[in-house]
Amino acid sequence: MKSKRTLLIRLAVVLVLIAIGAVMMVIGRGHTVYFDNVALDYNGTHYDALYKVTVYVKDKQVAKLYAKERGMATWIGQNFSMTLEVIETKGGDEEVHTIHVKLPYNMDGIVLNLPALLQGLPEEAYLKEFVSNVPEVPVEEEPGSSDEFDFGADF
Amino acid sequence: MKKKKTLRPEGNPIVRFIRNNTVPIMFVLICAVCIPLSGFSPSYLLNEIVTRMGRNIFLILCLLIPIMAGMGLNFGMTLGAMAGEIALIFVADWQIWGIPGVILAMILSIPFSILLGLLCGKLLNMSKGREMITSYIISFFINGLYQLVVLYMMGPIIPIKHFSIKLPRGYGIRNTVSLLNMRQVLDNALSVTIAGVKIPILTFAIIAVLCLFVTWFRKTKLGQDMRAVGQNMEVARAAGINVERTRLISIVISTVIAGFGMIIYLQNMGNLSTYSSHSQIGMFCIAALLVGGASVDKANIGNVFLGVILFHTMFIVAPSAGAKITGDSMIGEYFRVFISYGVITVALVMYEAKKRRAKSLAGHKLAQDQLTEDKEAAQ
Amino acid sequence: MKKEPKDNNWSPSKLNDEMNSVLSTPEASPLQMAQMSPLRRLVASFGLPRLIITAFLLLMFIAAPFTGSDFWTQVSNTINRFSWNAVLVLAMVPMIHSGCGLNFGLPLGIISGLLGATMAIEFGFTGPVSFFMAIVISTPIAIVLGMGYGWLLNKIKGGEMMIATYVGFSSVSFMCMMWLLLPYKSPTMVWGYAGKGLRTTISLEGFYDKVLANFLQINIGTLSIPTGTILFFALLAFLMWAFLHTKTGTAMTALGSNPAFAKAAGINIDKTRMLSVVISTWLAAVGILVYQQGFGFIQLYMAPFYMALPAVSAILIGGASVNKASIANVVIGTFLFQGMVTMTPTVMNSIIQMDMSEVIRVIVSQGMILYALTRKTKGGNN
Amino acid sequence: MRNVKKDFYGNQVLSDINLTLQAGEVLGLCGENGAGKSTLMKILFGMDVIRETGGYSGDILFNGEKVNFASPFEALEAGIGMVHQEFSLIPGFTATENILLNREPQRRSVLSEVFGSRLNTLNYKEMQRRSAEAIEKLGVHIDADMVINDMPVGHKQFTEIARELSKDQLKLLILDEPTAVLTEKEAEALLDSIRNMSRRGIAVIFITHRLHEILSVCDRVVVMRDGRVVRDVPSGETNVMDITRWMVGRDVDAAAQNEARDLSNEPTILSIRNLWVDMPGEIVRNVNLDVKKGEILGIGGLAGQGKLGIPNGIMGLYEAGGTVIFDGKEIPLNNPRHCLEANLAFVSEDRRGVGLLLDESLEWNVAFPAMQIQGKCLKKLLGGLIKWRDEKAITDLTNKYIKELAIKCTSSKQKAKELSGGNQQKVCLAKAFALEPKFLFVSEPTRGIDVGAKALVLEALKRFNRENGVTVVMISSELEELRSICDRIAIVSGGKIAGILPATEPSEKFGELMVSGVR
Repeated sequence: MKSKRTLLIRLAVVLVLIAIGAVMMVIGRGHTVYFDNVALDYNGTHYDALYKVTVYVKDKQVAKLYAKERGMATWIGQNFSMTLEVIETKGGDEEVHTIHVKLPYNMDGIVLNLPALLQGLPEEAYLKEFVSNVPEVPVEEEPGSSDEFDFGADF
Repeated sequence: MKKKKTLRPEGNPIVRFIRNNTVPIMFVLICAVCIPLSGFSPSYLLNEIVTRMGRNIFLILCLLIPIMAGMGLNFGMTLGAMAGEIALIFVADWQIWGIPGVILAMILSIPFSILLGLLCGKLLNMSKGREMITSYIISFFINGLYQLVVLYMMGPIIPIKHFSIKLPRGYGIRNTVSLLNMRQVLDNALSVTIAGVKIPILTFAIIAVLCLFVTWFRKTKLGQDMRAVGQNMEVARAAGINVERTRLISIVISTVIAGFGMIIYLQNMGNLSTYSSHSQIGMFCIAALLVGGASVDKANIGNVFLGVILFHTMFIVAPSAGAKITGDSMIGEYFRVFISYGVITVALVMYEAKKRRAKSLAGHKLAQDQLTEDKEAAQ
Repeated sequence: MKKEPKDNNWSPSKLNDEMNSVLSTPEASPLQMAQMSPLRRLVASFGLPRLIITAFLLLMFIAAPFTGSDFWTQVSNTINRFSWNAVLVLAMVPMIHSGCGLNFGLPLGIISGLLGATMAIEFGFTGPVSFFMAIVISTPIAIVLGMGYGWLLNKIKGGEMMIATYVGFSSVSFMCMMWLLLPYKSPTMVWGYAGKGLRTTISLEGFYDKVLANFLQINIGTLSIPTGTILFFALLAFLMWAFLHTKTGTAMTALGSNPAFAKAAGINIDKTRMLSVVISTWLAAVGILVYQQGFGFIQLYMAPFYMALPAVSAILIGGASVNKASIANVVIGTFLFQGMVTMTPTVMNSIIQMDMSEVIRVIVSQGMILYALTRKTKGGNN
Repeated sequence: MRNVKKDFYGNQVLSDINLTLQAGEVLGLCGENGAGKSTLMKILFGMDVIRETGGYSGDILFNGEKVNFASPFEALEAGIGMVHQEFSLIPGFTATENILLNREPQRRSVLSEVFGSRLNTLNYKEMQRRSAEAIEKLGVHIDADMVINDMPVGHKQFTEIARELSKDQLKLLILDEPTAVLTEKEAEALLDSIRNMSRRGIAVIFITHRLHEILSVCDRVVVMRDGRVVRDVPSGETNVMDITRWMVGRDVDAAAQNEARDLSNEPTILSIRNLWVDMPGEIVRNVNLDVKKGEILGIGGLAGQGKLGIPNGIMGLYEAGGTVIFDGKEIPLNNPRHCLEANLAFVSEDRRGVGLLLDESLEWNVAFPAMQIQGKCLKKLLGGLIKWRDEKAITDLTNKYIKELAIKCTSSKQKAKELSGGNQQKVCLAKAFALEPKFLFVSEPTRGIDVGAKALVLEALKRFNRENGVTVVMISSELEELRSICDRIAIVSGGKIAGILPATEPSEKFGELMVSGVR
């Protein structure tokens, strides 16, 4: 009694679900983005740090960086955008830049170098993966408490 | 929808009202005593109850369908909870955050829930008449398998990348998987705060959708078949309804809903204690449902809402009320667990006793017929 | 006269009896048994899962020496754990016999044992006397709790197992409150700082720790056999075997096998079921005391919460069904179950470096109960 | 139906049945229980119980072509509806929902596209219309929205019939004793609805014991006895007396001629005053009966009229009320122990369910009651404190009865379930004899056992009565057997004693009593 039509529709629904899943995989991918206001040498030219940069992500102020400082923000999705209020040198006037960066899918933490970005240098200059150098403290708790009755589970 | 006319059996209504819902009345009394004692401010209490309603109602609703199909209280809902957890582990591993993460987890939990639901349904069909104890043991059995997979297979066999999830020894998942980047994401989406009480509109909307589905489901052919099978399997089979398949589908639906419910619950909690959060879920949900006045063979949406409110108020106020009375806060903790188990025991005993009482009524009627007959003969 | 749809008792069917007996043939009726090849007959009578577990255990025993763990210590560990749990598993027999099904309400008996033990220590008995006094004190408690529990089970014939589980759970959680409130003073048991309420684990040093195990203990090389505990279990098993041979014992077996037959033969069904529940509760009380003397500590609060399941799966592994159990089932079942529990960690670790013993134990024990529950039971109710 | 035959392992249940039925004709089918009526209907309806027990020979033609229904659903498709004796209704559903069970009109819903037709929503308005139409066809007013639980018994019956009528393709309706539950007024209403059914061209097979109903509504009457059609005659040419004679009258075979003794002057050993028993399907209402010492009293009557209720009620197996005085002492009811201690014994009709411990050895089955009630085969240990099972005594007792009743078994240790029906019945007898009772209730001793074993069982009963002077009350639906062994026979009908006659009376007399008070 299963007519071909219902089978077809069922297939279509499954495909739709998988498609939604895939889309969610893409737009849901979360990254932690770090931005360094630090001097940089690239292809022989030297770019020094900016005097002061205030960073707005989704028009919420996230960080105010002086030279050699690092800010951080979390971002869901691949195309990251932020606005920077940059004061190049002490006493200089403020310029506003909105920057769009394509975040690589498989990197959890991403470090952006602000001066390189402002100069419009290629990606390999302003972007590198964040490697957590903090040693992972192996906290050894006994995994898998199968039968114990966990009291504290506030419900 | 036509109104179902039912003759009220005799006996004055108040006594029958009390006899039918002794459990909810008992709870109202307990709460009435404990709330003033606990000294919580009303707004704190309201806030707590609303958040707990948001995270538990979806889970408790999954119990309605198996009750409708005559399978009793489905202790096997922990299977759905586990399916939800496995989906969340993958989503956390792939670092998918926010609402997309929740949606992906729900989609991902469907295949696991269906698989576990089929297994549980098959086993319950093999142990007709003892569904509840069997579903209870199945939840332990699958818990063993779940641990086998999560504690040993994840890592070497099933690729898990993210360091924050994997145990340092290379295989198995940590005891707690943080879902911080997903925490309260559904609740905060369209949340409105009235007089200090945060009301998660989106979550309640999702719950409303499920309530609609359940009421609508009762009116479908499958819903009607389930009600028929629930009341009398032999007659349903004689009418040509495929009894085994109907019961199986009711368990699968319940497990899938339990999977979604668990994801909503964990999203609200913000972290996933991999090995223990699902073990008590079944018991607390069933206790809440029974507190709402449901019984082993009859439950509706009203019972769910009333049950959540009453049960959780008791759950919040008991520890501090206990501390006030006896000076030891542990008493309150034990008290609320005792009440939850006590409620289920009372409900189960009343259900079985009621089943036996119906049988003895016929005898009395016969005796009365006899008396009337003798009187007529005597005139 | 038209009647309600056919309920469980037999109604005069128009087709004759001959036809009914044909339809309800037992699982492997004797005629089928005869045609099967000897091996198949062994499997059918021994039960497939029990065969798998025995093979699994034998494999472990063979593998033990290669994994560097001394064979004899493994054997003595198994025997030791066997002696701890045997009486708890024996406690399952009376209720299965009388048709009340698997006693998931074991914690109720365990609680009366704990009360007896704590009171014995409170009254200052020490050494072997405290073990004896613990049994004496817990007996009246076990009888009273058993009667209440039996009365409740008689009210709900047919739905026993589910309600037994929750009676067990609610009584355990109730006792958690009581452990804090009951006026215990003895320093060894009470919390250090608060001076009130009992500690979660109480050491039995100076009390009845190993009192049975050391009695006539046999030590050959690394093999040590706690003969005292085994003799104690043998005594209780003998008493149970003897009871089943008395008049009331026979009545109980008949009740379990066919309640309608027993009722027609004039057996007072409720009284016999009540008796079986009281015996089972009393045996559970003694069983927990035997367990504690082997283990060395009294575990209070939530410890008895999950104690029913291992005992249930042990007797089922031994070959018992939901309405038939014998002393042999107890011995075989406990030995297989405890053997598996002791062997898997050591052997597993050395072979695949992963301690999966806990998980394997859960899967096998729950799987066993599931296997029993999904069998079609003949005669006695579920 | 052309020369249909059916047998169950040697018992010839139906032999050479020839039956024809025109569209719109109403056929009355009657006969004693065990005459094969229900088996014939189950064959027509394609019930799987027939296939499981070896199928049937001969062929059935349904409007012209030969059919062999593998299952009731095929019969339903072909247009045959059947209303069974037991209710098959969902208690919590309304009449409408029951009438259209599993045939509800549906509307497609968005989800049903995806998950298949089972998620269509029910079209309640259409259901209302269809059930109203079916009820109107029935001609009797029942409230379509009322839940079955709250309905009077008669309405439940009408709901079942309405359910069959709601199947448009219905051509033949089989009604199995439909009027048993109805009041006079309701029965009359049912007969009217049968008449307008036949006017609409639906053939009806009407099985009942109420002969006056057959005469008033049926066109033709078929009487069956011992699996054979004895009479097939238009209803106009016959009357109640003829039908009962055909139904019950057998050429009395001389061999079974018994010396029915007249024991009216013996003292009454057991007197029963306004006894009621709530046994499902065998309700007993207000029975008064006196049994003479040393006699063999037979209790006959049609199935479901309450004859089985009497012994089960007195022995306390089912809830009962009233006064029972045995040997001058009153026995409290609802407690089997008192009866057994006053040494009454009872051989139950439900051999496998109540009579035997199937998984235990013969020894247990025979010795158990004697051990429990009279403390036989028990050794006293420690001065009587412990009563120990004396295995040797049990084996001797069992072997004694194995020899006495010639029970075919390998040994006294053999499990009861491995014995044949006849031998199992002998074990039940042995169990009762072991109690050495003064009074013995025997219920349906010869049901379901082969002819050879029947004679042996009856012989054993008679010998037990004659030699040990034990009063025996035998309950059986086989009138011939009662007449061959009993001194007096009481007929139960409609839960009451319709009359008591000496066994030598002609069977028609008993037949009359049987159908007199049929409820």
